[in-house]
Amino acid sequence: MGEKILMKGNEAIGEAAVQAGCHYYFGYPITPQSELTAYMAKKLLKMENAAFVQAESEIAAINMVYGAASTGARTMTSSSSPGISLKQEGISYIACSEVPCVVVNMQRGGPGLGSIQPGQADYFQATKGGGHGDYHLIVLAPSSVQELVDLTMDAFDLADKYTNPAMILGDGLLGQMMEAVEFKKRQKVKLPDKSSWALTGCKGREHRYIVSFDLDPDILEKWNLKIEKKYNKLKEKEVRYEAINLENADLVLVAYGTVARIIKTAIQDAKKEGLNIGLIRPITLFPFPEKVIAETAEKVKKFLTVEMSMGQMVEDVKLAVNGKAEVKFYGRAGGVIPSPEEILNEVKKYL
Amino acid sequence: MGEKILMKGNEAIGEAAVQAGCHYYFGYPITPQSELTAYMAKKLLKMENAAFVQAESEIAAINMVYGAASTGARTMTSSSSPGISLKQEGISYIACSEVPCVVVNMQRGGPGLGSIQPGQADYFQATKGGGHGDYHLIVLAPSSVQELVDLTMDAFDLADKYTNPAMILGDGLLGQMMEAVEFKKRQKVKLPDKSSWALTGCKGREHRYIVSFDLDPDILEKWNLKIEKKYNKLKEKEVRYEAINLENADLVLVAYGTVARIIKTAIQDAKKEGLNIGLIRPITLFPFPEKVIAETAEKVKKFLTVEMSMGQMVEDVKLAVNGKAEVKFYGRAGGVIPSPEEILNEVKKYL
Amino acid sequence: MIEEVIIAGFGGQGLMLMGRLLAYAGMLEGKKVAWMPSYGPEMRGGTANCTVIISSEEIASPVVHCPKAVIAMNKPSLDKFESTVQKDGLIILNDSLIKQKVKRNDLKVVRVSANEIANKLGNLKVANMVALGAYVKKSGVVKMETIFKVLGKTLTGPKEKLIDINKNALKKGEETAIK
Amino acid sequence: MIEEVIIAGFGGQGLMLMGRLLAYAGMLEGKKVAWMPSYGPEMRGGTANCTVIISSEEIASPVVHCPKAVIAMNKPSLDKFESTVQKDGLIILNDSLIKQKVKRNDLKVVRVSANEIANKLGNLKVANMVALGAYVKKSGVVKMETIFKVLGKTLTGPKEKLIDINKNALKKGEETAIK
Amino acid sequence: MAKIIIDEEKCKGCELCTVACPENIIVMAKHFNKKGYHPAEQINPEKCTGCAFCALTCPDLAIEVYK
Amino acid sequence: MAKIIIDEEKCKGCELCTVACPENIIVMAKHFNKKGYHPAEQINPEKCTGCAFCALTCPDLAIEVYK
Amino acid sequence: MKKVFGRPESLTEVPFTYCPGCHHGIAHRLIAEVLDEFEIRENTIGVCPVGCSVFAYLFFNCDMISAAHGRAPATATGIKRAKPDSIVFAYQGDGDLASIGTAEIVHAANRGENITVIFINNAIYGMTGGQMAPTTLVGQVTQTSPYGRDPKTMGYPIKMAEMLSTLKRATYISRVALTKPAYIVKAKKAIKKAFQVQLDGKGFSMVEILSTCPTNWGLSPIEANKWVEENMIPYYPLGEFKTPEEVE
Amino acid sequence: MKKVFGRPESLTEVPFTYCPGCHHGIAHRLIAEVLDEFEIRENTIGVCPVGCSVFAYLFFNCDMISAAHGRAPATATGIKRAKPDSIVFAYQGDGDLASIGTAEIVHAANRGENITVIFINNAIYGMTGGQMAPTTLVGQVTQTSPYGRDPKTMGYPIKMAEMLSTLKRATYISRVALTKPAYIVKAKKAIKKAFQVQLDGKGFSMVEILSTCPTNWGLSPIEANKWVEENMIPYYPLGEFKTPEEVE
Ligand SMILES: Cc1ncc(C[n+]2csc(CCOP(=O)(O)OP(=O)(O)O)c2C)c(N)n1
Ligand SMILES: Cc1ncc(C[n+]2csc(CCOP(=O)(O)OP(=O)(O)O)c2C)c(N)n1
Ligand code: SF4
Ligand code: SF4
Ligand code: SF4
Ligand code: SF4
Ligand code: SF4
Ligand code: SF4
Ligand SMILES: [Mg+2]
Ligand SMILES: [Mg+2]
Repeated sequence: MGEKILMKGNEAIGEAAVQAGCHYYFGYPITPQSELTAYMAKKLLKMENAAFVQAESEIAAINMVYGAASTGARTMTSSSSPGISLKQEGISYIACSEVPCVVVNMQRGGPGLGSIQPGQADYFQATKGGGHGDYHLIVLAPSSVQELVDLTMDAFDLADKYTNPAMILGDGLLGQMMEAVEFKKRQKVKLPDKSSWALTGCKGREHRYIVSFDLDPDILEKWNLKIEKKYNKLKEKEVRYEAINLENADLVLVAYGTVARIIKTAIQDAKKEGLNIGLIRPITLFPFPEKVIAETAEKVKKFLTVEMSMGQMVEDVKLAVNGKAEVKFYGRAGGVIPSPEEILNEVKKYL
Repeated sequence: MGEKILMKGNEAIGEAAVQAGCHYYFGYPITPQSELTAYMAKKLLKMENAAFVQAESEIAAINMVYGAASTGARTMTSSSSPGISLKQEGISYIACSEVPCVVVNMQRGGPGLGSIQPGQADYFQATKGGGHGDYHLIVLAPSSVQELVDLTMDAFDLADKYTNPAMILGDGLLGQMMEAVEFKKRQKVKLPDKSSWALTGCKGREHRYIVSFDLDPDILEKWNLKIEKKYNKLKEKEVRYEAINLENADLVLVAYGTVARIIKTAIQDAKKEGLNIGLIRPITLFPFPEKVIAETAEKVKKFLTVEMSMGQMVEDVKLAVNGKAEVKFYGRAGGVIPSPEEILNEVKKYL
Repeated sequence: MIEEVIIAGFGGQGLMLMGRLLAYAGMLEGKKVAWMPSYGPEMRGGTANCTVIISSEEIASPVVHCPKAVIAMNKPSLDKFESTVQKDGLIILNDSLIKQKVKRNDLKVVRVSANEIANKLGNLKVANMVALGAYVKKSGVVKMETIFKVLGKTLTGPKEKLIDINKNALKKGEETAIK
Repeated sequence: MIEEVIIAGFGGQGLMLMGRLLAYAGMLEGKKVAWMPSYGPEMRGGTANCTVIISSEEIASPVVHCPKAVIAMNKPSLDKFESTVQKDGLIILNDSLIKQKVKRNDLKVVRVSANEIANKLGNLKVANMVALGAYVKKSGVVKMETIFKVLGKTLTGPKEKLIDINKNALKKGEETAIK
Repeated sequence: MAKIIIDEEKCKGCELCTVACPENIIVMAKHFNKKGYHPAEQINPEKCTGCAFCALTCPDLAIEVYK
Repeated sequence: MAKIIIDEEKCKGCELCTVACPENIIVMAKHFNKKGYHPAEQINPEKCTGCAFCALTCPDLAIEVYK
Repeated sequence: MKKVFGRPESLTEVPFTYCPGCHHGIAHRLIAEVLDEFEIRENTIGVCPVGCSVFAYLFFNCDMISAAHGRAPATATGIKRAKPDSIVFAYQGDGDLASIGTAEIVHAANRGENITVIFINNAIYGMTGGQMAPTTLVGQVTQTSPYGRDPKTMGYPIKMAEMLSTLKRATYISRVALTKPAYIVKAKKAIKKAFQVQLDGKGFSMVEILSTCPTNWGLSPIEANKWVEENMIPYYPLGEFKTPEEVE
Repeated sequence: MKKVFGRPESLTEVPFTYCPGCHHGIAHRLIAEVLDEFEIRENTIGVCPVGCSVFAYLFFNCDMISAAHGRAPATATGIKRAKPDSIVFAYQGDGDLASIGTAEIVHAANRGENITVIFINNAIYGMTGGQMAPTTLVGQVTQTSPYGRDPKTMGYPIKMAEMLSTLKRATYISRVALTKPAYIVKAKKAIKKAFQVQLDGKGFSMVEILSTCPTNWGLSPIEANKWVEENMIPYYPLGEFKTPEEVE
């Protein structure tokens, strides 16, 4: 390894997952992520102690993941917007049962069947819980093919560490584009051992079970409080973001994934015109980097959130800013990708 | 009509729907809303020009609704938390296609299979869009059996008026309890005629179609903008809430549905102790009554949001308050119902 | 005036019907009423209960943690609810199935041999009405006539022939409450 | 230095491969590269395109609205992209399928009879390499040798025998670019 | 010579064993168990063949058979 | 006496009609149509029987038949 | 001379977006001809699937709705229940009908919904670029069976016509092909019969059409036709599996 | 004297939560006895459904997981693929398996997943209080067929064993009843055969068990048994529909 190879985003996720020890994949084809499913087929179908199953549906896929992951195996499924909606019940079950796994959503334009062009309108679904009940996914938002690789590997570690499903929230553009990537050797992180909960057959111990319900609401409430603790720990320990010249910025842009990349061009162009624009790029969408935004809001009084949506993450930005600064929004919907020029024009409106 | 009858909440919804002209129901049983499905069976199976179908699943049910409602007929489906999660893809399709219909969610404790006791943890799913893409449901939150009746009828009118799916967000307690209700004569509201979009066969006109996608993102974006307009109009015209002694309240509670009822007892008890507590009870969760909350925040500096969840609506409260006042949260999860006493104790903590 | 009663026992003892008749009667007497069942598989075999609130004011919280009265149709119900009754409250208990004493001594207690009485009347199923009769009499929350009226409206068609035995059961319960 | 090129034509004209070879070559020459296809059913029959960015800096936005160069393999592509090319930019066009003139006069234009040349070489499929050869020569974005090296790494196994004809096609394209 | 033991508290009074027993020596008791059911009880045990039909049919494993 | 009309621009050059025609009088043209396909064209039309096999097989309704 | 073969009125003028030689186009034309012949175009509501035929609403000159992937039978059920007097058909691919939509097709058939389903079995997921379908043949190489479909882990190609024929209220079920004029004529007859069953209110009808996907099979249209005849038809026998006569 | 009949080790001490006379209890015991006899308890992972048997994880003394409604076959697939050396069974009701879970059971069977499914057909949705199941008999009154199941709008009771038997990789499929000792003995043989198929790695096996729901049928347990024999067995013939021999 170590040497650079040219890879499509979707395939890079697949290779990263396999290298992270994910040898069980259950999925159903959908544009713009099908190359990932195909890659896993190519890899896993000729591996020992591995399984690739093209499930009959996204629902079957997430419930296969539930089963496989319950044995302690690293397991993944992937889809795009409409397919992810179908997984919501299953995701709620898995989160409630505290079973670690990784779900990839390469978002496309929506709602409905939408378009197959890139989108970011599944933010609410991913971060607030598109499924029923109180739960959260660990949500990672890559913005380059290299980051797809690194964050996919991190996703498995985080899922295991917090026994919680993790989601890679990408988009069609990241999935379809090719960039040079490197599969770096990673130092082993110490992870909790799964033998305390995994279903392995009860030889030499009491039988155990993995369930997501209890008719006694008091017990179910205790579960909720237990899970809540994990989320607080995540907020405390695992927040990640990229910050670019926040010092005496005239305005700070907040954006994730593909849009953040486009914004970097806008920021360069702005510099040429003598404008000092900052960027906060959340890398973890849950936990959300609210602290850095709150702190920045003490100094910078103008925020502009840019998304490929009608305005979703902007609510978390506002919650973090909490009235201390002005928070504007600019979005493109339905699969349209904003250009650096239009973003820069938008910025100028508020300066 | 006009005379009072004793009715179970779930059955009251059914009777209200039938009286509102909803003669097409597609559903799948789930506790604690099964009485509604059963009621529709009893009524519709012996009506002319009506249909009751027990669908093979919640997914089939919502897609049957999509078909029936596309012909212009008033159509309803109902379920509870896990079943509603399964409907998310379909709901996103229907919202994108701008087809009016009513979806009932009698929430239970979650996540996962959860419990069958009442819950309010599907707020995010209902109001932010549990499905993929940018869309919203019109979300109504009744807090008595009588209101179940009135809001169910309103839901059909609002859905037709805005060609948008509407949701009744109740809970197991409201569905299971019996209260005296009255089916008031309602004056006819003027509603847009459906002949401009309904699928009725193309006799004497161009063929037409109902779809939820376009490969051209620019067109899809236009749809999104069109839908956005409706949402803004909803926010302007259709916000509903109940406000109780906000004048010089020491603290204002914000709660909806069942919890708001319980709070009324707490407020009475508080009065006895000389405490002046206010209540804002959102009746429309989308559109959310942000204006009244913002205005109240100018005067009252303490807010406490109470939910049967780990904290969901509280985010919308904070967004409305926007830093102008302190917003606390108290919640019970997993199907536990808070008592007036514990709520009052919580209130006292902040006085 | 506000009266709350929790009616508890085995599923199949006709608890829900007791509660519905009571709520219905309250409504006919122009009161605000709420009926709240416990629901779900717990009813399968195990114990079930329902809460009835009858009030002259709007009913705010339909959930009652400390009722004025409890009708305990079996032992587990007494064990579960005795402690929740308000001070100086009322307990109607079915001593056909409950042998032990009520521990609290602030409570008014009426012991009704509901099963035996019902058996004598020729139908074990009306044990619930015996207990209900005792409660209605002792609490005075609604008039017995109103309950009779409600019975008439509820037991219709094939069930009509059951009205008399139910009335008798209610009356017998009434009597035990007087003694 | 940053070079952006959009390669457009019919699906099936081997556009994606052209782009990939180019990006691969750029990478081997130590540049930052990004390759971005158009995707989806539009490729079915209709026109398709891909974008390649080769830069000495980090590549920020992978989306290019105004490229330095366009390789138009058919008429619809020219119609669609002519206007987007940067001022004084470059257009390579396949005049086997494009008869009309380029309207803008600020652009460098190279007309290549890709299909005819490919036919002469004995395989219509290498028309794409003819055009690529012309572009690589004219733009100088990467060395032709690097492209050759990449060909070797890409066409392996059964496809190996295709290397020569592809090289010849690239060379022929190079020549037309010189003229 | 065989015998059965019926666990009264496990019994739910479904009566299935009474019809399953070829010797008709299982009947329902008059009294209630803690769950509120009339439990099954065996009459003239000497007739018991230990065929275990009762136990086979018992949904709640309330019956053990000895031989 | 029959004839067919092939709409060049509708044709996608799939060649299915060429094998469907019992008279083998449909071939592919050398030139490209606007879509970039070699369209089908009829040779010695006098041989055409109007059997419409070509039209039946054409997935893109590029062929009309007259009789 | 008068036109003896032309474009049916039940098709719009919009050119198909299908690949050269793709059978979707032929199937569309046959349905349209049947709608014309029964003169029901103006009273018909069609349901298109998610798949290459997702654009069918642009092609059919009658009211149309585009269902969610696999749910066309449910959506068609809703339409038919709300407008029993209209003619309702669903058009589905094999991924749509035989994979994600299994529950919906089985139960629409079992309920005996009075609708007509046209089932395009091309042994592949066409729109998404050639993944394995439940109908993909043993050994067939696809994006998700890169070493060929292995029955040990992926099972055998599912025969939907046969499976659905076990359901009592499935009134008319047949399988046809489109690889030569004779087959095409038969196929049209079957489609006509299916709609006749619906017109007679006799319940559920389905025609499974063996189709080609030259693009994802990596074959020329002519080779693709040959592949259907040599590989698909032997495994998927043509003919009628259920006819109204058999149903009391 | 020694104990000739007692509680199998593969059941915990937790008393069943089922209604008096409910067959779920008998079915549980038979499975447990088979696990004991094969001595596979410690290597078995069971999947319980959503339904009255949702609590099965408390009753079976082996590792268990509670699947989402209808998805037990998918969850079982995941487990078996990740731990091929373990024994995996799914326990499902008729609403779970034959309605919402139709796609999952059909495709698990079609893939020939090497798992065993125990299918409790009691012609009703028990847990939710007695709604119509796909298996509810014609004319049967339920919460959602208050005037009796009408085949014209609700179709006929679906015969899953027969339908799944059309799938090649469904290796062992049989239907049994539990209304009398003789049947119960047969039922156990069938369950044992099904697990044997899995132990031999021969693919998918399923035993459909005709069961009672006295509570929602409104019958006494004894009447319920009679109802099964007089109404269900005539429509749902007992026997083996598919045996390993028939599969090459
Ligand atoms: C819920 C959902 N899952 C997956 C997809 C992606 N998808 C689009 S079409 C298709 C299958 C197409 O195959 P088929 O049904 O056989 O139709 P064909 O294109 O072969 O005619 C899939 C999986 C989707 N749009 N929605
Ligand atoms: C997604 C979802 N839908 C519906 C339900 C409600 N529900 C619980 S059990 C059940 C069906 C039970 O019937 P069956 O599968 O026949 O099992 P039985 O209780 O009869 O043994 C249903 C619909 C649920 N829990 N989850
Ligand atoms: S063992 Fe046989 S004989 Fe003895 S009680 Fe049981 S069934 Fe009757
Ligand atoms: S079968 Fe079992 S539960 Fe039923 S009565 Fe007999 S001993 Fe009791
Ligand atoms: S009509 Fe018949 S003969 Fe004429 S061209 Fe077509 S196929 Fe050939
Ligand atoms: S069949 Fe139609 S599309 Fe194909 S070549 Fe002939 S005319 Fe052209
Ligand atoms: S991909 Fe296949 S099925 Fe789709 S249009 Fe092209 S040939 Fe037809
Ligand atoms: S409801 Fe029916 S199935 Fe459920 S436990 Fe009771 S008897 Fe058994
Ligand atoms: Mg297909
Ligand atoms: Mg059942």
